[in-house]
Amino acid sequence: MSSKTSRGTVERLLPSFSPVRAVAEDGVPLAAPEGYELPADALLVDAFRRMVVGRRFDAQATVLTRQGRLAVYPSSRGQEACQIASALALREEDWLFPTYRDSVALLARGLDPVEILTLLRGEWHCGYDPAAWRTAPQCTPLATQTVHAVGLADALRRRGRGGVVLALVGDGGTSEGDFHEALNFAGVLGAPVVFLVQNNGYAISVPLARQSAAPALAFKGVGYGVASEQVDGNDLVATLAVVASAVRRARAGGGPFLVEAHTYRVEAHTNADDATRYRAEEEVARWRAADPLARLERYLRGRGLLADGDVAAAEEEAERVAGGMRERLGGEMAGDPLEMFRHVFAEPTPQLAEQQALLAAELAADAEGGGR
Amino acid sequence: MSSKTSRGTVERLLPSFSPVRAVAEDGVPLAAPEGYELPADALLVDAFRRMVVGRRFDAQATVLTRQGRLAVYPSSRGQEACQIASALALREEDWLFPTYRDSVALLARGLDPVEILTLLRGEWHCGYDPAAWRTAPQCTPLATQTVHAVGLADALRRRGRGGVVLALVGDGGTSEGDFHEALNFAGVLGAPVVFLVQNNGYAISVPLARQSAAPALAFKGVGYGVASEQVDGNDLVATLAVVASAVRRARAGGGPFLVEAHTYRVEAHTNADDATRYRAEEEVARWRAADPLARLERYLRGRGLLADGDVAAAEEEAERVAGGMRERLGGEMAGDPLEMFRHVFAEPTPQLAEQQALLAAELAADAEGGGR
Amino acid sequence: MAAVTMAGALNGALRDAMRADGDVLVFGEDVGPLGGVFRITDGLTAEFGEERCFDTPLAEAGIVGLAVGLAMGGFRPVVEMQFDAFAYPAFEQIVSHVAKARNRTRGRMNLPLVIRIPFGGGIGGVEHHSDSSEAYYAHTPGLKVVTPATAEDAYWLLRDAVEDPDPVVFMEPKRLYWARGELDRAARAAGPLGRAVVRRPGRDATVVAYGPAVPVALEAARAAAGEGVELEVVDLRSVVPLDDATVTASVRRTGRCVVVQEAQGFAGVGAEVAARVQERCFHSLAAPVLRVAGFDVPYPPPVVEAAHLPGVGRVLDAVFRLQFDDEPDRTHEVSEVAS
Amino acid sequence: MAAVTMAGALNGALRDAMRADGDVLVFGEDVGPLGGVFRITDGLTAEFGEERCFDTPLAEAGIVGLAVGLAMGGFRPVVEMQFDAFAYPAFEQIVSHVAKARNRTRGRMNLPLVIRIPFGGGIGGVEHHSDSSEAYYAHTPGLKVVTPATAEDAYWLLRDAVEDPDPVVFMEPKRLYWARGELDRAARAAGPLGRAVVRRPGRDATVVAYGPAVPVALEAARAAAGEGVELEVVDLRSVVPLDDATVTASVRRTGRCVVVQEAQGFAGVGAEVAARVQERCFHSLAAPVLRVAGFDVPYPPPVVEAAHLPGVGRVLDAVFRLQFDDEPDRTHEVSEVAS
Ligand SMILES: Cc1ncc(C[n+]2csc(CCOP(=O)(O)OP(=O)(O)O)c2C)c(N)n1
Ligand SMILES: Cc1ncc(C[n+]2csc(CCOP(=O)(O)OP(=O)(O)O)c2C)c(N)n1
Ligand SMILES: [Mg+2]
Ligand SMILES: [Mg+2]
Repeated sequence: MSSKTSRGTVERLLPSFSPVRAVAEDGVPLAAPEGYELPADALLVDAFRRMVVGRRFDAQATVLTRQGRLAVYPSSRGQEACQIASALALREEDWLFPTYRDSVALLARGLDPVEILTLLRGEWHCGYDPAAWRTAPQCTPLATQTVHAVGLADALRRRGRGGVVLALVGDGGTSEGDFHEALNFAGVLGAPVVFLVQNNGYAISVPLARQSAAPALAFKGVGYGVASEQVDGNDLVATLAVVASAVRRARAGGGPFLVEAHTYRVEAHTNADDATRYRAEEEVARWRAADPLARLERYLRGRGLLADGDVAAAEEEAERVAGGMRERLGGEMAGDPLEMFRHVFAEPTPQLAEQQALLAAELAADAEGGGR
Repeated sequence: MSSKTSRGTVERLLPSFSPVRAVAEDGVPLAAPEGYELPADALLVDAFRRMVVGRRFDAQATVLTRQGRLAVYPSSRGQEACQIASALALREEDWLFPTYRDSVALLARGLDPVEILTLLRGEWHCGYDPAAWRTAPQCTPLATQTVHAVGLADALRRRGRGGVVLALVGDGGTSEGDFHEALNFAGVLGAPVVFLVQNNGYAISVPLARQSAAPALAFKGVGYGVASEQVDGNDLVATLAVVASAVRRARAGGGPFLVEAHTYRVEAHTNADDATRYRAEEEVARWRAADPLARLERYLRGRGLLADGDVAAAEEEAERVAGGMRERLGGEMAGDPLEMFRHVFAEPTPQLAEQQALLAAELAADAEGGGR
Repeated sequence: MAAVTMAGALNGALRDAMRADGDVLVFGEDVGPLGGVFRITDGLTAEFGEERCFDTPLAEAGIVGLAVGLAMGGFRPVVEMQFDAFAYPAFEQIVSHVAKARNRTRGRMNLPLVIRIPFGGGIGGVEHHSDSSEAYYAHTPGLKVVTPATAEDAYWLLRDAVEDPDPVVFMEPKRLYWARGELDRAARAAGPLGRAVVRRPGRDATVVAYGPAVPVALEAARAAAGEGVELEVVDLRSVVPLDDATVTASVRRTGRCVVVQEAQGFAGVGAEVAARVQERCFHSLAAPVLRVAGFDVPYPPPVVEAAHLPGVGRVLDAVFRLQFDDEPDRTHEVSEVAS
Repeated sequence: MAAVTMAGALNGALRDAMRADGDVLVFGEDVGPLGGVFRITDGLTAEFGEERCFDTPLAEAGIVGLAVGLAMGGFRPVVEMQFDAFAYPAFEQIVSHVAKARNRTRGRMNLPLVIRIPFGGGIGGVEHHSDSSEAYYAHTPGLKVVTPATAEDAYWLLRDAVEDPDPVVFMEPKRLYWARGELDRAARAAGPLGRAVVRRPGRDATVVAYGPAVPVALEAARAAAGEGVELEVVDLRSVVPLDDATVTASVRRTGRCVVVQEAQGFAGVGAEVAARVQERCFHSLAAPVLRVAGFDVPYPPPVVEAAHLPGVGRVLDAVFRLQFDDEPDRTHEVSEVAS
């Protein structure tokens, strides 16, 4: 009574055995990866510009953290190919579910730098309007957002207007039960959702080998009937090709897809982390040399798609963005403590109204200098 | 910088595309499944006997439930091949982590029927001593026991005496996050643990197709670096061969293993369930015909390993067990309510001591007829 | 007006809510063709189709997470947790997301979803099938927590919950599923969400209860009346928001108060009510506010659950310890336990 | 005697516990080479090797479940949850297994394990990094719940917890990690688990606090002394078991009581303490037991957390509402809110 599994079905779900690549580390084009359409040249040039701006944004955010203007900042330096590909693979009407490390993807999606950094500055809210930007608040509890992404994908399917959801998650996040439940729900519902695992080698201090014994994380897809792929996440051309292809497939009703992008977190986990405690400088140096931005630049220059002027223009834009950040984020933060009560519920409960009154009285007394 | 996955590694982790079988549904021996050692004849005869006894136990428990002697009973009728294989694949020093549906496995492991049914009778404890029997309490919160199994397997590895853990879980249970975390921990720790998924087609009313879109549940293993196999779970010979092989492998240090056994829950989920609401009688009838017990009997008779006398002896033993159950479980249950407080902590807290005193006073008043 | 079971009232509320709003979706484990293990969703798939009432894979965090995503996408999910203890896998989703979504988006992203949780014991369930978990949710800022004690409240509270702009944890007292009561579906005034109700007036002491403890309180009141003591029974219905006004007004009138809950007592909802009552009514109180609660033990399965559940006797014992005869500061302790 | 930080004391306790018993294992996220994000496990892998202090995959249910299995196998696991809110994925494992194992095996299977949870705010953390979750655990029968307020208690409570035959949820007040205090590792008498301590004697009112609220209470006591009011400060240390005797004795003496906790107030530990105190000390009380707690809002990140955290001012305000001048039944309400 037990049925045979078709080998073909399984093979259609398994990823490639080598990560898909389109450009060698030195920027030389490789043979076009089978089954993938390479992104248009103009898009690649645009991606380059966004990578330059994104990197500058990232560096500026780190500096602002050191100056105490942000509470914390998790850098995505080295992961820009994934970040930019995430933004560029989507249409406006699609949704993005980012983690705390995906500020650069949000920037490339068009969000305002100050809004992006609101939460990391120490506000209690995410800064932007998720519905307006079709971008969920950056998510901290690991992998929890992957299930929301499936729900939203199912909502889009129900509305029937063809939207797709892209959920970002880290290598560490794949260990959480929620990641499993998300893939499983996606598979069963046939939801138009793409999961992009940015495997940057570490979950804070924990290296991938202690995170998973899988041949590669992309091999998790088959267990859910979710098609999968692995890609060189420092190769923007390949990453964008693979993610865009998965998005197109989902849009066409082909169901969910899992992409593992192999990349590296060049900086420490956050400004508060000391990465020297758990990894060797040589390892970091090797990955710095495999920089996705330099690689794309060499590739584009090699193909004659990028001139000095374009690079300079991109850098100029980057400086403008950084300048704006310094200006707008340089001051002290001010928050109205009474706002704490405003958005717990649509209407405050009697209990909250009472507590708000207590705080208001305290603040009034303080303002008069009459408080304790 | 990204590394190639070896095809060989992946293939070593993937299960067969067809469930392993050793005996056809009509009891005719099939070609010996490649890579597996068939169980010894004597063991198969013993398995038959235990299946007969197990089925009788199951039927008796169902009857006792109808008589109000058990609070609830989840029948494993039709799953006896899995149940018995689970018990026979293990040595005494190995551990078994069963679910609520695995009473027959516990019986085959040697536990006392009354102890096995203690929890299902409505006591607040599992009846037996887990350490003495190296059998965890039957677990209700789905898949939670799979992680415990990994922990205990790691404990056995640490003690270095070669024990193995077998964790049982249902098809529905594989959807829970804990199942994922268990497989992942097992893979990373290389723990000597075997997961046996009894895929009986349903999680209460929910059919497998709504549970998972995987080609087969066994395909989940590769995503954790856990070797896997699928087997015809109504074929005792094949199931025992596969589970025993996984156990041997784990004992030898080969690490965790995932087995999916395709079987069927012939009865309703529990006595409280009405299976006609969600499945057709024809489907059930088809599976009744694929009965694992009849299949093994035909196989053993065909090979001249079983005579009428053996069957009669097994049935006699089964009746003795059932008679004992009727006798020992037929009465009203009596419980000392004050025991409620005894095992919350090693020593009662002052709060519990107070509450116990309150209840004791109430009971004393009631006994005097003086209570309200 | 018709007499219906609470289960029937809940089923009717879901049906009417789904008829009223095409964006209301019902999903969870076994809620489709089976109609739920308690049959609360019976017939919904048949009437509304699999798109609107459907079975999910068996994973509670996934179910609640899916609801979050669907609510973000404009739907109004009503999910069922099969039993109280089986909502725990979803705890992170509930506490870190469901409860916080509105706040962390400055009100831009509300999650109008309902999490239905059958709770409590008294039905002879084996372990893990009788937990009272309302305090976990009530202690979590951002969640509304309600529980009906009558068929009528079951209907209107659930309608209120589905229409509420905020997430509501809807606790259904299992042992009252089959209790019958009147229900008038035409009679919606201001809904019960956020409003306690005086179920029985009385002048001598106030008994505050909710969910499965309400019928116990009422029975105790009837028994007390026989002994000449008139108890006023307040049914909270809504734990969050809590209707302080009704409770406080009653206790200031009666001067005495007992709080009854089925859940284990330590740091439960009854502790909150007791703390609030003495904060607000201290000088009206002739005796301490006493609590009658489940013991602080894992919920005991059938053979001893009757001894665990706060029953009429235990409520009356508390009532008669309310110092109608005055014995300072020995009111509570049955035996003083030294540490 | 040496002055150490609480973090150092905790590290020392783990080290000494591991030296004392080879079956003590420490694991969790980043507890190995990194030494934990708060460095509480610093150097343990170096001293005891990867077999005894190790990093796990990133999955909290898995971590707690692994601990359950290892404890069943005879080990004494001490696991770290990286932050309070990140223990929620393990909630089912904690409530349905850790808390119940002894009971559901009639005492045959005990789980001597410790779940360490850094909790509370005041460190400028972004969302999900400052929750106070002790009430969830304290409300769960079968769990011991403790929290130190000094380096010395941190050391001895953790040693107690590791040696305890029952599971202990060990709540570490993050904002006190770097506070220094004396520690005498030779001075173990009866351990602090289960025993409250009077941190400062006083005759006018009792302030009950625990964990991060203790230094606030002590500072308030110093300030009140300046105004001629002598506060007695009781540090619970152990929430479960709770030391009723010490609290009750103090309140019966002072006749007034304020309970301070950082956690949101609704159905929290403070509610339990307040309810118990008025149950036990009603006729000794000159005023209601007041509570000072965090507001019932999701913990607010840095920019407004100071306004949320119960500080000295708020404690003193409560103290001076204790009717030293008597104003019946308006003690609590700042404004009466009608429903
Ligand atoms: C449920 C949960 N557990 C723990 C944490 C604490 N934490 C924050 S980031 C992190 C590592 C995440 O690693 P990975 O998923 O690989 O993402 P990366 O930071 O490398 O981008 C941890 C453990 C958390 N945020 N959520
Ligand atoms: C965490 C959790 N959620 C829900 C349940 C309720 N429940 C009990 S059995 C069951 C179905 C389990 O199906 P499966 O894992 O296939 O095992 P089977 O009953 O078929 O043996 C459900 C939903 C539970 N016990 N635990
Ligand atoms: Mg990572
Ligand atoms: Mg099943």
